Amino acid sequence: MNIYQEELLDHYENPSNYGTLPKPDISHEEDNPLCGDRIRIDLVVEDDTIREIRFCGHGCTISQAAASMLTEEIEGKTLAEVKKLTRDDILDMIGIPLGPVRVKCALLALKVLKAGAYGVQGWPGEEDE
Amino acid sequence: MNIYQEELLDHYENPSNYGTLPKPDISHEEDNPLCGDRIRIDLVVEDDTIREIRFCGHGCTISQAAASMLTEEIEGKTLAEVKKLTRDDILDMIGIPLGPVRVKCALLALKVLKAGAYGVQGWPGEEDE
Amino acid sequence: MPTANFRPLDVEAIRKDFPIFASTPPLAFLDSASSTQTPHPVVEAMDRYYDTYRSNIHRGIYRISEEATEQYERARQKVAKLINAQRSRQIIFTRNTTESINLVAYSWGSANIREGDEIVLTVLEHHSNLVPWQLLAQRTGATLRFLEMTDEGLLDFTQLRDLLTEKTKLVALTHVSNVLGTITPLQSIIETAHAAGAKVVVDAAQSVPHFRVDVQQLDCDFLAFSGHKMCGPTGVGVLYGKLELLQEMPPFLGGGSMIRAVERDVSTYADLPAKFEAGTPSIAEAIGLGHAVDYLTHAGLEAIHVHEQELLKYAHLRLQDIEGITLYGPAPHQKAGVIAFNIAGIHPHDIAGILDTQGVAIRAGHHCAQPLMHKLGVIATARASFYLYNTTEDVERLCDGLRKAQTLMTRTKGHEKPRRNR
Amino acid sequence: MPTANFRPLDVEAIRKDFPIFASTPPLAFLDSASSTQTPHPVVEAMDRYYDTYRSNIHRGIYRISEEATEQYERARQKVAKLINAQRSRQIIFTRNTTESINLVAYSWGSANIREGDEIVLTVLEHHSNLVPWQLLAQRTGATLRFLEMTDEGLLDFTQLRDLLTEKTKLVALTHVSNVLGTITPLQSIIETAHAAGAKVVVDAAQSVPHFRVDVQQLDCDFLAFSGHKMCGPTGVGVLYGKLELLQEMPPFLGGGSMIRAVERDVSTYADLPAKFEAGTPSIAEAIGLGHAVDYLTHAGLEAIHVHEQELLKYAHLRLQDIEGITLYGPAPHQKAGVIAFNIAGIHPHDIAGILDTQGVAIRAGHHCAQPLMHKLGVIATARASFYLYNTTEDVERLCDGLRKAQTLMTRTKGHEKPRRNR
Ligand SMILES: Cc1ncc(COP(=O)(O)O)c(C=O)c1O
Ligand SMILES: Cc1ncc(COP(=O)(O)O)c(C=O)c1O
Repeated sequence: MNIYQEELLDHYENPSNYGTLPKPDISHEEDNPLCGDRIRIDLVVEDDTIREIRFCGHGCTISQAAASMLTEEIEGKTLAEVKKLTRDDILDMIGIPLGPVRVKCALLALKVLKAGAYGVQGWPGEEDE
Repeated sequence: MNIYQEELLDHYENPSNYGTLPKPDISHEEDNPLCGDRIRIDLVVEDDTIREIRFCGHGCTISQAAASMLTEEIEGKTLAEVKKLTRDDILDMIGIPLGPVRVKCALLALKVLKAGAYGVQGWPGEEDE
Repeated sequence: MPTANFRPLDVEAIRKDFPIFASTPPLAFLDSASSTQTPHPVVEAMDRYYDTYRSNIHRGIYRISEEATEQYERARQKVAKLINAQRSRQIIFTRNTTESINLVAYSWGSANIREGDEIVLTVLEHHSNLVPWQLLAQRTGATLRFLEMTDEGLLDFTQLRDLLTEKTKLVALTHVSNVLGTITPLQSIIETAHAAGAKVVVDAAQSVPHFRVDVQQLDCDFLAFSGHKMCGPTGVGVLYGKLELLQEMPPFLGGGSMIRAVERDVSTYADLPAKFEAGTPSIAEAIGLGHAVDYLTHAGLEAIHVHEQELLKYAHLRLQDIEGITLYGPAPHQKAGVIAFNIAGIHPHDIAGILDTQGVAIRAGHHCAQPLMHKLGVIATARASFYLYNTTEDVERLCDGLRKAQTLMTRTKGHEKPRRNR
Repeated sequence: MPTANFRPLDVEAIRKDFPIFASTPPLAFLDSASSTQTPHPVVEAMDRYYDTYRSNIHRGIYRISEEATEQYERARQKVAKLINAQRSRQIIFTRNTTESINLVAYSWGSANIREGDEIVLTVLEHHSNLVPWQLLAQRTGATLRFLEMTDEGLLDFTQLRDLLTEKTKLVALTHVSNVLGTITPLQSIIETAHAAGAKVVVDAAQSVPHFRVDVQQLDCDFLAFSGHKMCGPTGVGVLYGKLELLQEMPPFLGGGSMIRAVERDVSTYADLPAKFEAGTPSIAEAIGLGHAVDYLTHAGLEAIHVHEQELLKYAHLRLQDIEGITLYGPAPHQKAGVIAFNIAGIHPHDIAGILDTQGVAIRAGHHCAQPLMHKLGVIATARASFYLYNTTEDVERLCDGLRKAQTLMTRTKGHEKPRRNR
């Protein structure tokens, strides 16, 4: 199986929800220190529910496609639901096996989203393994 | 061949020139940081020639016997001759093969003697290898 | 005697994993407290790395580098599990116990120790858990204080409360003395130290390899040990720390992998454990250590401890028969598998040298514990230490060798040669 | 072209020493700048240590420990000879280049750098030769200044005299850029720095493995490199220093083996090199490194250099044919065997990922040189690097893989899917 399969390339070339929001309730940005991939996520939240979402940034196919897929997934979800998302949920979305370095690319968007959802101070940090 | 051969044990049990001198011209003391063996050498020097010599200290057979042999060797020699003594001269006196740790024991007396003969400041230090 | 629910060691089978014991007669290796032998599966795991997936970790986007990264991180998980750390990111790979302790002294120490502060050590400490604190004290103006020991070689716990004041910021002590074998009452000391507001660094170089150590149960703040003393390779050690402490600490070594973003004048630092692992780490060695953990876990740390206890008791019994011997340290049940001793009239170096000719390897010297030597009033001792591969046969050969040394070294008693006397 | 009096490499024979190349098709390993493969004789030498004389060094009075000590010290002599150090005690074994540089920053730096002093670096530096100086500057109040590069990726030597003032205490620079391959004009820089009264630290991680480096000819004050980048094992690195400097420097890590005498509050320190090798060192690894030096010396460093130059020229030629490629850095004759590049429209991670599926291993990212990336105006690059075991076949496979990546990544151009556009 080739890791550059259609689905991923689609999201990479034509990302969903790409851009920024003028008045986000939550906005957070991080990069992957190993490679410099960067993602920012803006959210408009009403009644603890995500009403609008945009991401922007740069990086490889995996990091950008994962961000695109994630934004599709969580629109309309509550913050509580977002906090429950796990690394495996993302890897399932990606749908192809990834080595440890590319896993970090894949998880960058989730990391940004969670740090935003919890507030960076309250964030419990990446799960161990 | 057993390393605890007669000659060494003789010197260990009945060392030559053991003791101290009341008015040494040169007196120097050092220990082997690896094991705590310690040797002090006192010299009376006239016309650059060693007239009297004593050593004292504590340690294993090798370090103490080497000191005893060395004092026998250099009595009556000039300081210039002492400065020319090499590690191999000592190992020849000992006459049996030694591993690197015990070599340090064997050479302790020479180290003390040379540091004394050169004056500790002017001493060029142990030879490499 | 083994009564609990564990499998006793199959020492015969274990010895087959160590090629060094294949000669006849086999080497009686009684210096594991210095560095242990390394079993075949550990060496093989490292060879596999070198032969089939040799590469750097963390940044490689190719198969062998991903494999190396996975194996390296798996080793970290194994070590975390061994000492029951909550998170594997609390495990920092270093070179050895010494570097682990220096890391704490430089990073935590520089951030937390001020002039006038006190650091409490014990008289049992190895130089590696003493000199780093001396250097820290010199840098900061802090003072070192020492917990003494009783005549039996046990820590004088009663003194501890007097030593701990509001100035005490840190207690650094060994779990097991590498000379006397003394097992220190760590749990009570840590509780007492914490009650006084001090952090506790544990030198576990001689404990983690030999019995089960649980950092959560102990509640220690830092714990350090070495791979080469636990069937692992040289070149890798471990620092465990509490998560909040490690997170707050400033970096120690700067360089690749420990950064988040580098500008010309300032950098931000990576998350744990990367923050403390600057540069290319000991990759093969960490992988080897992971397999050593597997090896020890498979043999069973309870079984290893019981086996060592039996050897220790046996050795105490047999050694007491040797004329002129002094055994240092507490009774067998209060200590780990280490016996320091001296024999009247024979320098410990000579003991070791003669034993070597008999195929028996022991250590002689100050064992990097000079303050303890001063306390014992000796310059050096001989020391025999045990591990899972040792047998009562090794003990017998030690005793035979010691008798031989006595015969040799006393053969000329009374034949003084006046020629040498002045 | 090889004209001098040395034997050209027998690459076929060399490749047989590396089991990883035995598969078909063999791995095209183009990431040696990160970490090299390790030949069989080196792994074998370490196995021999583990299987036949596994023990600690320096203090053991038994045969296998003496053997380990001798082999460890012999490795030091081999390394000294390789770089033409006067004395083997000027060779300090560390974990890697990073630790070597940190040792200088902590020990020499703390003793010699004061508030207001200046440290000159270059824009080419690897984080390992930047972050330690940032940390030192933060501890002391010193300032970092940077030598820039020209558009061709060469150091702007004309700036140097302006940068050097009476405040300059140190110049720290790389011998070869790990990204651009640029070989810096070390000899002139060292002369100029010395004339200005500054000491010079050389990061030789990418030079010592690839061509002959002579510390006496260079007259550098310190020089650092890593075993794992020169056919050696992980876990061992080297610091060379001038004798007077090393002798005067205070200790860095405190612990066993680096002391002369330890009292409770103060210690005196051992002679070189022990003073800087606290604790049990990387014994197997140093021995392995000694054998790696033998291996490289036997192949011939001149021959290795010429071989890499040929590959480099060939690769430059072939890569220029790839559509949309940008090659960074100077012309082949001004650089070592490293090529950084980007391909328009494809993220370097994706390049590396696709090459991996073709059995070609390259690196992608910032290569621990973020200031240089900023200077180049990119976030990341792809990088291929060569060593003695690489062939023109590897270069061909790199080029084929890049073309494949282009086909894959551009296959949907013009098929925009409006569903995703908002
Ligand atoms: C130029 C340069 N300096 C320093 C280093 C750091 O080497 P190590 O990771 O072995 O400490 C590297 C390795 O990537 C390098 O290429
Ligand atoms: C109690 C204790 N602490 C620390 C050390 C130092 O360990 P290493 O040399 O592996 O750093 C030792 C090893 O001799 C030890 O026994």
